[in-house]
Amino acid sequence: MTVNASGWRASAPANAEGQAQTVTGNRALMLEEPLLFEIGSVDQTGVDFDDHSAPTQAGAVGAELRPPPEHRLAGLVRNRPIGLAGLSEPEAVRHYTRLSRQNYAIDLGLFPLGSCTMKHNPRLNEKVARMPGFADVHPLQPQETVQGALEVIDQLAVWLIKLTGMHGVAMSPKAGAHGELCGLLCIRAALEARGDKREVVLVPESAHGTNPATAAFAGYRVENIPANAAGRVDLEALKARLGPDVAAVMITNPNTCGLFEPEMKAISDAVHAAGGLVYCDGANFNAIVGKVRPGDLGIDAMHINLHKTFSTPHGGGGPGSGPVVVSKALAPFAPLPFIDRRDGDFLLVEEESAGDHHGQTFGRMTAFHGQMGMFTRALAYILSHGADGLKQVAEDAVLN
Amino acid sequence: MTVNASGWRASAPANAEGQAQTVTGNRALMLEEPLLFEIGSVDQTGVDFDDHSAPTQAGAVGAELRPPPEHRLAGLVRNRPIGLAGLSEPEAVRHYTRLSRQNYAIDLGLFPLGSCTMKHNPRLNEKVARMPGFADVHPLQPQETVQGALEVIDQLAVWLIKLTGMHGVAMSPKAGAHGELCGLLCIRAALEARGDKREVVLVPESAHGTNPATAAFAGYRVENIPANAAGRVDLEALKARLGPDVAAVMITNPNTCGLFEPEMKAISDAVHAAGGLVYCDGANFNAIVGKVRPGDLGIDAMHINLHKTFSTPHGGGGPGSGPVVVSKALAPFAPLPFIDRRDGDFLLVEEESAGDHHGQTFGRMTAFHGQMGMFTRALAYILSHGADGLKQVAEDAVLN
Amino acid sequence: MRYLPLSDADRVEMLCVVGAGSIDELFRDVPAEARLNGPIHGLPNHQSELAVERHMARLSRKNMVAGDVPFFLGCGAYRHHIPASVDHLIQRGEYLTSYTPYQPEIAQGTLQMLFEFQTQVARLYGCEVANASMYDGSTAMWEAILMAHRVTRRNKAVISSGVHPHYVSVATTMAKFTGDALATAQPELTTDTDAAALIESIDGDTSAVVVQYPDILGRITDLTPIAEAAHAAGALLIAVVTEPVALGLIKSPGEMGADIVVGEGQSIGVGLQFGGPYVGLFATREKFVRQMPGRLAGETVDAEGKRGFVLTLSTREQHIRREKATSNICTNSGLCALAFSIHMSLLGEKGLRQLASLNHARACEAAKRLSGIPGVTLVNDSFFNEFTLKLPVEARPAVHALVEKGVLGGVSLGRLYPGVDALANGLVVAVTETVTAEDIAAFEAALGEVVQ
Amino acid sequence: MRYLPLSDADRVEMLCVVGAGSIDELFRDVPAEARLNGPIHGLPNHQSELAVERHMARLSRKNMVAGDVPFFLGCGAYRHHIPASVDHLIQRGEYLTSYTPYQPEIAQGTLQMLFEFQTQVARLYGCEVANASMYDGSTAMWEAILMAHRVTRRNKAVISSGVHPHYVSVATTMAKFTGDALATAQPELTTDTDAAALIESIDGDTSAVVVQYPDILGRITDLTPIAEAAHAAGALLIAVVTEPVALGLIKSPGEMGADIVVGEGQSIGVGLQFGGPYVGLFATREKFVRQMPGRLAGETVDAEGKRGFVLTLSTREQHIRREKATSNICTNSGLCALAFSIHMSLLGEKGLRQLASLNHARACEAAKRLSGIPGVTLVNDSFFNEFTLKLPVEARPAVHALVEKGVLGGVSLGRLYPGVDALANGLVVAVTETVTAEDIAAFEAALGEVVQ
Ligand SMILES: Cc1ncc(COP(=O)(O)O)c(C=O)c1O
Ligand SMILES: Cc1ncc(COP(=O)(O)O)c(C=O)c1O
Repeated sequence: MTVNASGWRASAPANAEGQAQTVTGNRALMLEEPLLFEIGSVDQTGVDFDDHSAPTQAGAVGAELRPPPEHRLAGLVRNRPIGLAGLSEPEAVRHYTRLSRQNYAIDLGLFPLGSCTMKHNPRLNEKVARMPGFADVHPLQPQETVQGALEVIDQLAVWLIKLTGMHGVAMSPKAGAHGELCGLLCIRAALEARGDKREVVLVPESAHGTNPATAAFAGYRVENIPANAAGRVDLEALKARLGPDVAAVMITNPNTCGLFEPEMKAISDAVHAAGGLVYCDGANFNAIVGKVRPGDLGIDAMHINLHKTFSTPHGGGGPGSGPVVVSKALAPFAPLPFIDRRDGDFLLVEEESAGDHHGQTFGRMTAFHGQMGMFTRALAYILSHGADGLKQVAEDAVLN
Repeated sequence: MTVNASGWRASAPANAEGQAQTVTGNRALMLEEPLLFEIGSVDQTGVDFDDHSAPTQAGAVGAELRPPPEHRLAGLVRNRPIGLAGLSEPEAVRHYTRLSRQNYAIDLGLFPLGSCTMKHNPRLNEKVARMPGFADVHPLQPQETVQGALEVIDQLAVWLIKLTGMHGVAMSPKAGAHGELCGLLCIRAALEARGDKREVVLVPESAHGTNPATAAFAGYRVENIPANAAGRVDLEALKARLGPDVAAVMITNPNTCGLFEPEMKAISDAVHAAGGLVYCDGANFNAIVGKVRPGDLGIDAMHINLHKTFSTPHGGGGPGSGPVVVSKALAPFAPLPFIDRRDGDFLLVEEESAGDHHGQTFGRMTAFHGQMGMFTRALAYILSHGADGLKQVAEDAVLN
Repeated sequence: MRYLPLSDADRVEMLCVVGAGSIDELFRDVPAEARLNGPIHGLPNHQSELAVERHMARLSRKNMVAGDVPFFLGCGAYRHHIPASVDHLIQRGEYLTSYTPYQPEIAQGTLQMLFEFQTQVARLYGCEVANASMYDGSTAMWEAILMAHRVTRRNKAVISSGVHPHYVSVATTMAKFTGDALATAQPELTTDTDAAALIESIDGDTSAVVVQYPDILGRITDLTPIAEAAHAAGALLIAVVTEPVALGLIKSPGEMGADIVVGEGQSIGVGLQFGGPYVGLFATREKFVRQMPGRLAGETVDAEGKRGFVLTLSTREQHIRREKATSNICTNSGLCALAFSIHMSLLGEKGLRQLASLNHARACEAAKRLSGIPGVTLVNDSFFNEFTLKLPVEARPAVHALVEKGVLGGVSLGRLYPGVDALANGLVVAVTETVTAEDIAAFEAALGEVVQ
Repeated sequence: MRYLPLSDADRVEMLCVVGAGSIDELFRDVPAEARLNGPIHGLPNHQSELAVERHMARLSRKNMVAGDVPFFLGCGAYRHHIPASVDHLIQRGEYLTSYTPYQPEIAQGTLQMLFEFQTQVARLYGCEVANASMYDGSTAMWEAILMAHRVTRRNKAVISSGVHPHYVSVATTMAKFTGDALATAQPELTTDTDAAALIESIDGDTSAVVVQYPDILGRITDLTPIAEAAHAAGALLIAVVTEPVALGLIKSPGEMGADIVVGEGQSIGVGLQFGGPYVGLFATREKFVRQMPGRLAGETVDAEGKRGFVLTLSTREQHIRREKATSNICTNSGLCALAFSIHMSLLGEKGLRQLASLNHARACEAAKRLSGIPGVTLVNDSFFNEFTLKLPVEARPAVHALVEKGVLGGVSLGRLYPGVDALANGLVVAVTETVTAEDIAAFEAALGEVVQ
């Protein structure tokens, strides 16, 4: 088996490590579709530009399809071929329609993997996300021109806070793993603010790979949390391990099998007693919405995968969105930007010094304000279900 | 083989005539999908209504989901079960997504049947047709509120007239066959207006079934046009048959094989000399757009299938749209409604007496003003291609 | 030219293959004098997608959008909320860009969908069989009259004054050419429909009685006595339904004895679109199926015992029977039928009944409020989601005055029946689930000012 | 509850099967004191689709839509025309609702698409390998700095003052925790970039030099000398591209010697969406591929000799390597990568070059017009579709004044660098193919008034 990661006809040799990969199971769904680069050509295009020499109605400003003779490109005009194949529109529609048919998807049936958290993606969400006031708004528009967008973020934030019983929420993380990072950085900032340099994060062996990877990304050393015979956290062993070097414990609750950690509150109490903080991986929050509030269990930070719990589409691997709810202790350290209200207006606070509530923010995690396109979808879903419906979803998830 | 036309589990017996039908060819594409009535139930629904007793933000006016106690239904409340199966939204999305995968379509590849006239359906058209100013406008709105819609019809009409070199166009016919009917009724009205009661329409044997069926629908007797050895119209034989009883001759040009009728002009002249009129089936107009104008060939009426020539989607059998271009002789007889301009405004003329140009209109063919949803698509397509592009389409069609 | 897969190089190559020197050689069948040389005067060349989108958006913005204002128009086209999933699903390329299902092995999706659609229509209408759709309600009605002609071998139909005047126009236009005799009349602004007069007018030459239910003024009448009278005279009862949602709340015409039920399906799944494309519904008794126009999808079992679907009884159709076909219809409203069917599956019986109840409740509320305006009276005793008001002034100018106040306030009978003085003050008002309490209040206020 | 396939009857049946008396028994692991009894205060119950759509539409209308006004914002997010077919195709359920392609046999569509996407990115950037996407340009840049740290085993990166300040913020935030040392600076309103100073600052401890191309002010600088200086010191050159369309007209960073090229892909196929989701692009040299973060789709041949695609080199990733992974990223920007890839296929090399030329021509036109306003000067000597003006007044209030005149007139450096007086009068203006001559004229007129 050869693996060629860089692209079509690159001269990369057979890749030794790639050989470890095998193509599993049956290929019944496979109808071979040629590669884009085999169908298309550099001379073909599916996009027209207005090249009429006379100005068109659309306001073309002249013959501008050749690099303008008096350009201002610092002498760096790209002359060598780029090698990008083009398709006419019908060819493109066919290529991507045919390719799509080699995927299995929720729209075709239940999912063999991750089915507990993969849910139907309502089409209303798609419609809402495409409303021009959400889809065609620039992140740096003056704030008076984006009050509706800020209100969406605020409304969603209120729901997330109330459903979790937490104190605040950071909306900018771009996916679950990014949310974990956000939570751990809040924890680290809070500990450092009190002059407490702890170095270890405890993670159960059964945790999703992002948990230990994130802890390392945040500059922590990772240690396993012992498990008991039932596969749950061994509270006594945990207590024995806790100490002044443990910054945080990461618990997935409900865990990947959908089971609730019955001793959660006792775990939190023990961690807090030892001066640490509790991070909860909320990827499976969907199974307890409306039934239990993490805020009642002593949790300090938890990310919520909007693409799992609140029905934004998985898209074959993203985009996601991972808002992080935080306890009162962590709220001042939450990242920039965040939303405040002032005199009835919504205010996007982007500067470190500004804002009353997050004076000690650990900083910025992403260029802009998070996954707006996911917020509109999640809010539409949450409003559709309402508090009663979300609880029903949790009950149905547990039933299944 | 049993055929059950009325629906699922109706007790209709095996249908003798149905047995003539066979399912042709391979069924490789078939993955069985249960019937809607096998998946759904009368208690399930995929639509929620606002039934909160407190008025909602959406302005619900109270608990109104049971037939209101003091209703005004003339005592005719429907009590017996209707038998309509319902699906939740995820079930519906799955059912119709799975079903769709049992179709072949242009988006998947070239079409084995009708490929000469089946063309790519640009997605811009779909976007344009859904602009709220086109999609969400009622046909009986006051005319000052629909000037843009009338302008679309007018702009498309101008293109069709110029591309065909004809005098006028009737926009309301709903498909090709409806357009044929429109054309024949114009012809009949024109003949009757001069007191000429002709009874026969000549149709070649090779014509599409709608041609003779329409002639009969319009109250005519149908006779075949003789063909010569090459399968084209035998001009001499035709001349011999022409006479005072022949109202019209229907010619498909280009014909179903895409071939142009070389003697078209001579045919028209002969028919006119005998006092008849010439109907052209323009289903394959797409192959000569920009190369030949039917108006230069003596044609009196021709329908244009927007769903063939101008890229509106075929949709598995409709909806179509069949505007009919007419000669100067027929224009006064074209159907209601039609569009006039007055003082820079567009005017939809709906009344028989009104309007300067169509004083002798034969009447109304459909409840409203034609297939607006197809007009927007066709206009977007025509503007995208422009005169140069449409000519290129014709050339490419002939090349293929 | 983004829609054309051929490049210039491809074209040259293909010309070589067919042995032609230039593209014009391929048009050699076209006599030189008929050929266009050079561009057609006054037609612009191709434009970018961006430019076309801008152009169309500019035209679109010149229209007043129903959803942007308090909106009360009906009379054959109704504004209902369509679930977003409907439009999503009908845009799947496999539906949108598939051809007429003449080859069942590559069209099972469309055929099964049509089969399900037919079943839904038949059940909604209380009939035994339904076809795969007609152009719209008005052409369906004319086809029903022709079918009654074939079934009864009589050519005199009686059309109720309560039938939509545009539907009547279509029928009278067509009847001029087929020689059918139609008895028609104009409605009166009374509580009662013309049921009694209709029954009166049936005789031994009558092919069919045609009744709209609810009628153009929104009135609801029991069809049973009309059906009995028609049947007693050997005639058929044709019922016309322009608002299918009504049948979630009131008895179906089939239950009351209608022989053919036709109508407009637009309310379910299909947007207003300035009048089209819509979807004509057509259902009848099984015994008349061979006289039915249009396509019919049927269930079948193939040689291997697997269920499948085909177009059936095609010997009624033009592509087989040519001038002897039951109709000339070919392309119908396939994709709109799909939209109807998806929306109807989402509703299901439960949802349809709820939707109908909600419509009626809103309409009752609106009727009460609007008829409370001094000088305005409610014509109807019975109605579903549409009723007629008699204004103290002419309704046609009132409608324009309402537009000035930002309200699309119904359809004036002056527009539907131009020149008929007795109807000039009538305003037909439709109230669906999309109408809010605020909309009703705004309409009430505006109308109050306009009729002062 | 329209999204729930279970009916109440189903639920009772399922409870019986699992042998539970009530649903709460299934939550028995949850201690009683942690259970919520009763509804959460202040949260409304479910609503109809119609009500939710209305609610969201009302919020949407509170925003000023870029397409409705003359619009000139850039700085990391650009408004380009996206062909309608892109959005149509990414909404196919098979893409939209498919899971992470861990099971290649049911995800060949996604995997082949990612493979094609990677190839496009690699060629656009002039690199050998690209990954399957990152969250956005800013996180991609930080990942590149970390990767340079791993490759060079050094932890001192030098970031050009021309890098987007939000990208720099992300890096400085993260570096606080990882202990990386970042040298940063603020830009100056000069014709020249800081290339010379950067080269100066490289030393034997430098892991990477990070340069944006074109930079935050729109200036274009030759990367070759910087690459040479970095390589001479054993450091890597990381190039950051926020506007990929530029690479249709100017040399790729890879051609000029960049070792890692990262950037934002939003311009191609992805709408503005108030900042997200976007798509981070990441490409590098083949020899560094094992240090690359994120997913990688690779071509393979199965046992039967058929071509197929798989996620490859997963041993870099968190789900295999856990805390030793090259990154914690899991879910990335799959669907945005698809949109990028479809748009890029529609453009092809020809279309991309045309698009880039059109952007540059429009920007040249706008720069000429705007810098003709008295008191306004053009900072740039070189630019692609974005340039910086120096106004005679503070730019931040000027931008608000422009809004009053219905113009979204660029991004003020006052917003990007609050409190930095030397930059307060800077206004960054982006001009794409969506800007018309009328837009430029309107901006010119409005700005003229504002700076008076
Ligand atoms: C339990 C758990 N934690 C964390 C994650 C990471 O979330 P994301 O993929 O959105 O980064 C996932 C999802 O893959 C998960 O299942
Ligand atoms: C040659 C010809 N004439 C007429 C028609 C009828 O057009 P329509 O199906 O739109 O009624 C068709 C299409 O089926 C056709 O191919």
